[in-house]
Amino acid sequence: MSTQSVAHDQPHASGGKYVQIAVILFVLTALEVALFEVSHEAGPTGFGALLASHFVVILLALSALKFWFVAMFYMHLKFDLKVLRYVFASSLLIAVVVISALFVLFTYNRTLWWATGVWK
Amino acid sequence: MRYLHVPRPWYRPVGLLGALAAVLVAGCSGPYPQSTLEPRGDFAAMVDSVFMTTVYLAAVVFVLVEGALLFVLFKFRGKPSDADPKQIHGSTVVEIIWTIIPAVVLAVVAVPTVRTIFATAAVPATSPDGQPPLKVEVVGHQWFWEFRYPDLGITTANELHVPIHRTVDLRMKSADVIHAFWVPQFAGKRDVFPNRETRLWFTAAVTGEFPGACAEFCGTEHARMDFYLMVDSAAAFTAWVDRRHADSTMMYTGAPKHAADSVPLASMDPKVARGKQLFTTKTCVVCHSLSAMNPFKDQIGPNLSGIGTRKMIGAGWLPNTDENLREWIEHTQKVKPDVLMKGLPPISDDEAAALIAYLRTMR
Amino acid sequence: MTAAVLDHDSADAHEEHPTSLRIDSRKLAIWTFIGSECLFFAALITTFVIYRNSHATGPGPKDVFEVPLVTAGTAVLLFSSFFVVMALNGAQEGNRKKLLLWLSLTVLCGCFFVGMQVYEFTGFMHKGMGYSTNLFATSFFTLTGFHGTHVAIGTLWLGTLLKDAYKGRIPPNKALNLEIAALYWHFVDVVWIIIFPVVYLMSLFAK
Amino acid sequence: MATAALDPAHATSPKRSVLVDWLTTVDHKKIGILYGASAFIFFLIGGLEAEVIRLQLMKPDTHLVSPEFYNQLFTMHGTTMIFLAVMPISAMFFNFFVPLLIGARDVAFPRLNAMSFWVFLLGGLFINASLLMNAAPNGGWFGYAPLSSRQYSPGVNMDFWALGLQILGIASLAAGVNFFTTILNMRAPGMTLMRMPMFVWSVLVTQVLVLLSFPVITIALVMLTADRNFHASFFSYNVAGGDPMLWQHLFWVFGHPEVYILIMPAFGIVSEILPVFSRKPLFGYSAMVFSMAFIAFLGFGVWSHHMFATGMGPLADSFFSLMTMLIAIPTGVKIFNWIGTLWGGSLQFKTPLYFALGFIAMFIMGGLSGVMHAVAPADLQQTDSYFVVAHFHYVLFGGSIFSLTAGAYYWWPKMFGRMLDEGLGKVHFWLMLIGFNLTFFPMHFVGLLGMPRRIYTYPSGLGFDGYNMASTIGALTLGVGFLVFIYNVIRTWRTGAHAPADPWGGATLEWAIPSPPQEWNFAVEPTVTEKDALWAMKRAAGVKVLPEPPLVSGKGIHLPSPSWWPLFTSFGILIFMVGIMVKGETHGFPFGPISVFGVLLTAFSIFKWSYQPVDHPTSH
Ligand code: HEA
Ligand code: HEA
Ligand code: HEC
Ligand code: CUA
Ligand SMILES: [Cu+2]
Repeated sequence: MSTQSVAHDQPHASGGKYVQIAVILFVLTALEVALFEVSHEAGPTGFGALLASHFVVILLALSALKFWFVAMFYMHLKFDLKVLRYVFASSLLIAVVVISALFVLFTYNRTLWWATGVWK
Repeated sequence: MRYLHVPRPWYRPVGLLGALAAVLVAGCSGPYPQSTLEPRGDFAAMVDSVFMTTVYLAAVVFVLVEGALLFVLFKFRGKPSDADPKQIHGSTVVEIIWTIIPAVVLAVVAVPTVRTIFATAAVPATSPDGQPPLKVEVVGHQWFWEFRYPDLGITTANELHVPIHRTVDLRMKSADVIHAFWVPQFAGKRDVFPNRETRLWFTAAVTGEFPGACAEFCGTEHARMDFYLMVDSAAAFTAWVDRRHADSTMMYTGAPKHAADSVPLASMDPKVARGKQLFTTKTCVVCHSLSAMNPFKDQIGPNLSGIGTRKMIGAGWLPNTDENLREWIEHTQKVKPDVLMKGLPPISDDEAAALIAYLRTMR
Repeated sequence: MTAAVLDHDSADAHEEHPTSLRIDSRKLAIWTFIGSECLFFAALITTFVIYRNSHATGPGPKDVFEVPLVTAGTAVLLFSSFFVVMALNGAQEGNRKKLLLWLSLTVLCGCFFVGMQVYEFTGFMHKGMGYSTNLFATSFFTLTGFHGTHVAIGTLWLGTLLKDAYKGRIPPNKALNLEIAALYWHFVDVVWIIIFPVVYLMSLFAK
Repeated sequence: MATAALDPAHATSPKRSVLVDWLTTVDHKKIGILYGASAFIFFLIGGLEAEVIRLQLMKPDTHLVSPEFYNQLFTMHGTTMIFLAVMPISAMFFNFFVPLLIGARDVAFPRLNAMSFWVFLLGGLFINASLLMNAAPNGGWFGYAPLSSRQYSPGVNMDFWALGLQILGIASLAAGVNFFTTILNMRAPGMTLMRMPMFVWSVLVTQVLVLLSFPVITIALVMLTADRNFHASFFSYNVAGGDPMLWQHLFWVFGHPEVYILIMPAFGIVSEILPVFSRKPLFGYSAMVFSMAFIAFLGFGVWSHHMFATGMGPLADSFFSLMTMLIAIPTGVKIFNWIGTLWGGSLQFKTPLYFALGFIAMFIMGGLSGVMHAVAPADLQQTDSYFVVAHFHYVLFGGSIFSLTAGAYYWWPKMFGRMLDEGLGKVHFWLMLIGFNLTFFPMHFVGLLGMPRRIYTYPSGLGFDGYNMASTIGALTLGVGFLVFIYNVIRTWRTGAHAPADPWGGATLEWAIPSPPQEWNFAVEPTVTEKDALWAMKRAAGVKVLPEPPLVSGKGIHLPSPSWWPLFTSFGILIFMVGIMVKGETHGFPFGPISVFGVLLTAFSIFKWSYQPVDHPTSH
């Protein structure tokens, strides 16, 4: 059985590139942990506190970045067929929308209603 | 003063829905005490008005679209031998038109929808009668309703008394699974949850007795988890409240006025006295309180204050006759399988009669 | 179901009939499956986020989580992603040595990660956090357990491929067999990239 | 037939008994028929349950069945109709016709396809086995927690439900991957996406919905199973603060896309039938495609319209209200385009067209009541009343079932090589149209008059009596209608007219090959140059009907070989789930020996499967 159907000869990343990405990923993870340590220990003011107040956002951004690197390079989305990108991206989109909506519904649910006043 | 709703005739929407409907309705005569189409309070009236808007619009859409379909069927009937018709693949202009028209129709529906959502969301600060809203805590149980009036200090079950023109501020929860509180003529449904409080409100515009039901599937006897809403005149409501206060047993208040308990056992009608004893020996007292001012919350069974004169027993299901009450007490699981009133010692006809005599003194 | 069971139709296994998108159906399928998996983990992560503060009874995140251990696990998983990509590179070049080296490293990483989780979970049990101790625990175990199962399945899968590679059954024209497994593996890694900060770091951070 | 001797499958492959042949088949057409046959039987079971429901509700204060059994009846009715009837009947059409419509020899993964079927069948039998044990699921088709928790539902009833649905979910997800891949990757040369028959588009969109919504219910069911069997408390508030609302959200995040999973194939079928019987191409092809995609997309943002009564607050209510209304726009586009297709056509009133038109007419009504539900304040009065029951039967029966029936009449000749009787077909149609409206139209009224759903009986004096009587009479009429259909099938099975390759003047490729198709579908792979590929070919040849294609030898054509492993894998999955149920109540290690055996069997079968060679030439 020949499994290799018609090969599409797009450029793939090389070994060197993969090493680069590995380093980046590692650094980003280290950054996450460091960030965690710094903001965890942070006093009420100063740089640590600043970080702490944006901890969640920064962390989400960092992991999104890592996510992007793995998907684009290790999973070859950058080089592969567009369809694959659409398949993955649209699933992610729906997933993120659902997570966020549920999060909002659960977190603010009561506030939204009670905030309209008079319920006392 | 806020607008109070005047009931509209029940047949109004029917005319819209065509001949079939008329035929059906003719075959099914009223009255319709649980109808959503006869609002008797402000909340239901607001809901009804936005609903009627959609009914009218839907009727128009229905007639136009189904009409077009029928027209096509009769107009373009073909024979097998016919030559192929003109091959048309579409038209962008038409496509845009029939995207926009529904969008406009929906916008017309959307505005009153959102407005009504917000208008019904929060309880008004004052009632039309000038008083603050009447707070009632509703507790759904498998399979009956408990109503507590925190400001009046009383508890009752399966019969919700409210004064006319006083906004009722319902705070609801469940003792077990999810139920839904529904008195169609006054308000839409609201689910009651075991772990969170939900709210609903309405103001009654007429007095009378109105059936309500549990609308969320809640287990074996979901079908028979009904209740009655009793809208009293202001005076009647005050009298009812006084009665509840007075009718509490000695145990709790020390100063009962009306109940049999105020009479020493010896001077009581012997049948009633026997019933009073049986109420304890037959374990009724474990699950039921006869006092509206019962300090013990979360009892297993419904509060029986005033059971002697309630309209229904078995959660709005059986008329409160001696016969039904006897059946209920002797064969609960046959009358309403699976209810939590089980494991009682056997009760003879005699004993049941005594119990009933005693319960009848709870007015 | 994993792509291990995705077989081939005769019709597209033959040169005379190229597939419509000019890619192997198995590759499209694994991507489709991965897309679907996004929603699996979305539901799990949502549940965890909603319940992460529900630990009135029993230990909470601060009492049990050990960041260094999990950081090590995370690093291992990240590296394994790199390893498998190198292995694939080797397979595509027909470099059997390279393939075997990197692939065995990947499988090792997988084993290490699963081991890390088993160790972590036993530690939690010793700290009095069982599966049903509280909702934080339940949703934590369900989410990470599900992920761990994915890692375990991936490790098994890569293991069978390692065996194939060892027997010389992965020539360049069959590198796709590995590519598919690698895609799955990367996805499992990517999920961890989300879990690590969201589950560990942020829960520890919250009041 | 002279060419019968040429049939190489019989000439050369090793002789297998008929039973083994069907148990190991990987042929998409046979799998399609298996789906259809099992699903139709499940449909009859679900329909019979509905008839008992209707008899119980015919009059007030009836005691035909006990309250407990009534609850089992409607739960099983809803679950059966949705998961075991409409979805798999659609799957029958996917299986049989998607490869034919796109000019392929089979689906992308034939053995995975076989597995999907077996998993589905075993799951369906598993759920229905509960009826025999008198422990059928009794918590409603959306199994709201905490009623479905161990505390309030101590029997195995809801275990059957949760684990059964879990099994069915596996089948759907596997099929989802398979068909998504097949449609994107197995099209005949020239069959670009925008030349695909609309039915294929509808299948593609359906699979996207399956792939993105089923994982959510899978997780929800895992958590419910954990609650019931592993002492977790995701949804039971009393142990550790779990929230029943989470179940509702997760269920409907799945549940709403699910209802579009049920209707999309119906849209597709009607879009195939209308052009053929009006002899005019589909009006607004690309608008049809985009509206379907748009409906599917919006379908993921409206789930909370099932939860207006839970008190989510005015902002959430407004949001979900408006999102839901939006869906009416693309759906309207579809309706109008269908009418546009008929407009100016030469309508050939054959049975499939009857049912397709019935679909349009009824679906509009169901859609309009849907929009009334979308008006959140109004829905507070409608939700959990018979008005909802009316709405969803108008879309599910008036929509899905009408369309699937249309599809059955339309494609029957292709599937079985016999024409169904037209006269009986029309009798069936009228009985169904009248019976359907008589059953479900009064439910709008009785709902608005205050009748809650899921009640096993009601008192008289509320004005419900007459409407319920009408509904019951209607339901019996529906039953007779289906008896006529069954009679039609039996009568024409052997004596019906032989179907030519192209009995209706079809527009799509399946009509280019013999009825029923040979095992390898297309002896020569078709090349497509336009939409409505067959019409284009006929136009090019200057004929109305192409000459009957000869039966040919499939010498040298490679077909996937039969396999036992899909069946064994399915058994492994079933055994795993049964193990959870049987050993569900023990503490400690969650999975008992039965489950472990199930996992091992599954793993072993998959292992053998992935090393089994995939294809064999039809002759050597
Ligand atoms: C095939 C399945 C199917 C389909 C297609 C739909 C379609 C729709 N459904 Fe329905 N629905 C169900 C199956 C389905 N539904 C089921 C099973 C339930 C109950 C579940 C349960 O509780 O058990 C339910 C319940 C349900 C509810 C919750 C009710 C409640 O329990 O409180 C709501 C609320 O918004 C709703 C809305 C809609 C809407 C707006 C559409 C729209 O998609 C309809 C769009 C179509 C049209 C509008 C008609 C055609 C359009 C035109 C002719 C254009 C012009 C129209 C206008 C301008 C309005 N549905
Ligand atoms: C596709 C889905 C589908 C279909 C086709 C149907 C078809 C029918 N449904 Fe059902 N229904 C649901 C999906 C569906 N339903 C769902 C999801 C629910 C909600 C469940 C829940 O609340 O959890 C529901 C609930 C439901 C109820 C509400 C129960 C309650 O809330 O208490 C009722 C009541 O009348 C009902 C009736 C019917 C009837 C009479 C038919 C008829 O159309 C059936 C017609 C078919 C046949 C009759 C079978 C074929 C013929 C024979 C077997 C021959 C023998 C016939 C005779 C003996 C007469 N259904
Ligand atoms: C184990 C608990 C329990 C015991 C003991 C018990 N009951 Fe009940 N009772 C209930 C419950 C629960 C209900 C509500 C049943 C329902 O309608 O679902 C009820 C309902 C009733 C009702 C109907 C109330 C109404 O408004 O619908 C009456 C009357 C009643 N009980 C009388 C009695 C008498 C008399 C006894 C003793 C002989 C008794 N009960 C013993 C639990 C109990
Ligand atoms: Cu309580 Cu239904
Ligand atoms: Cu919906």
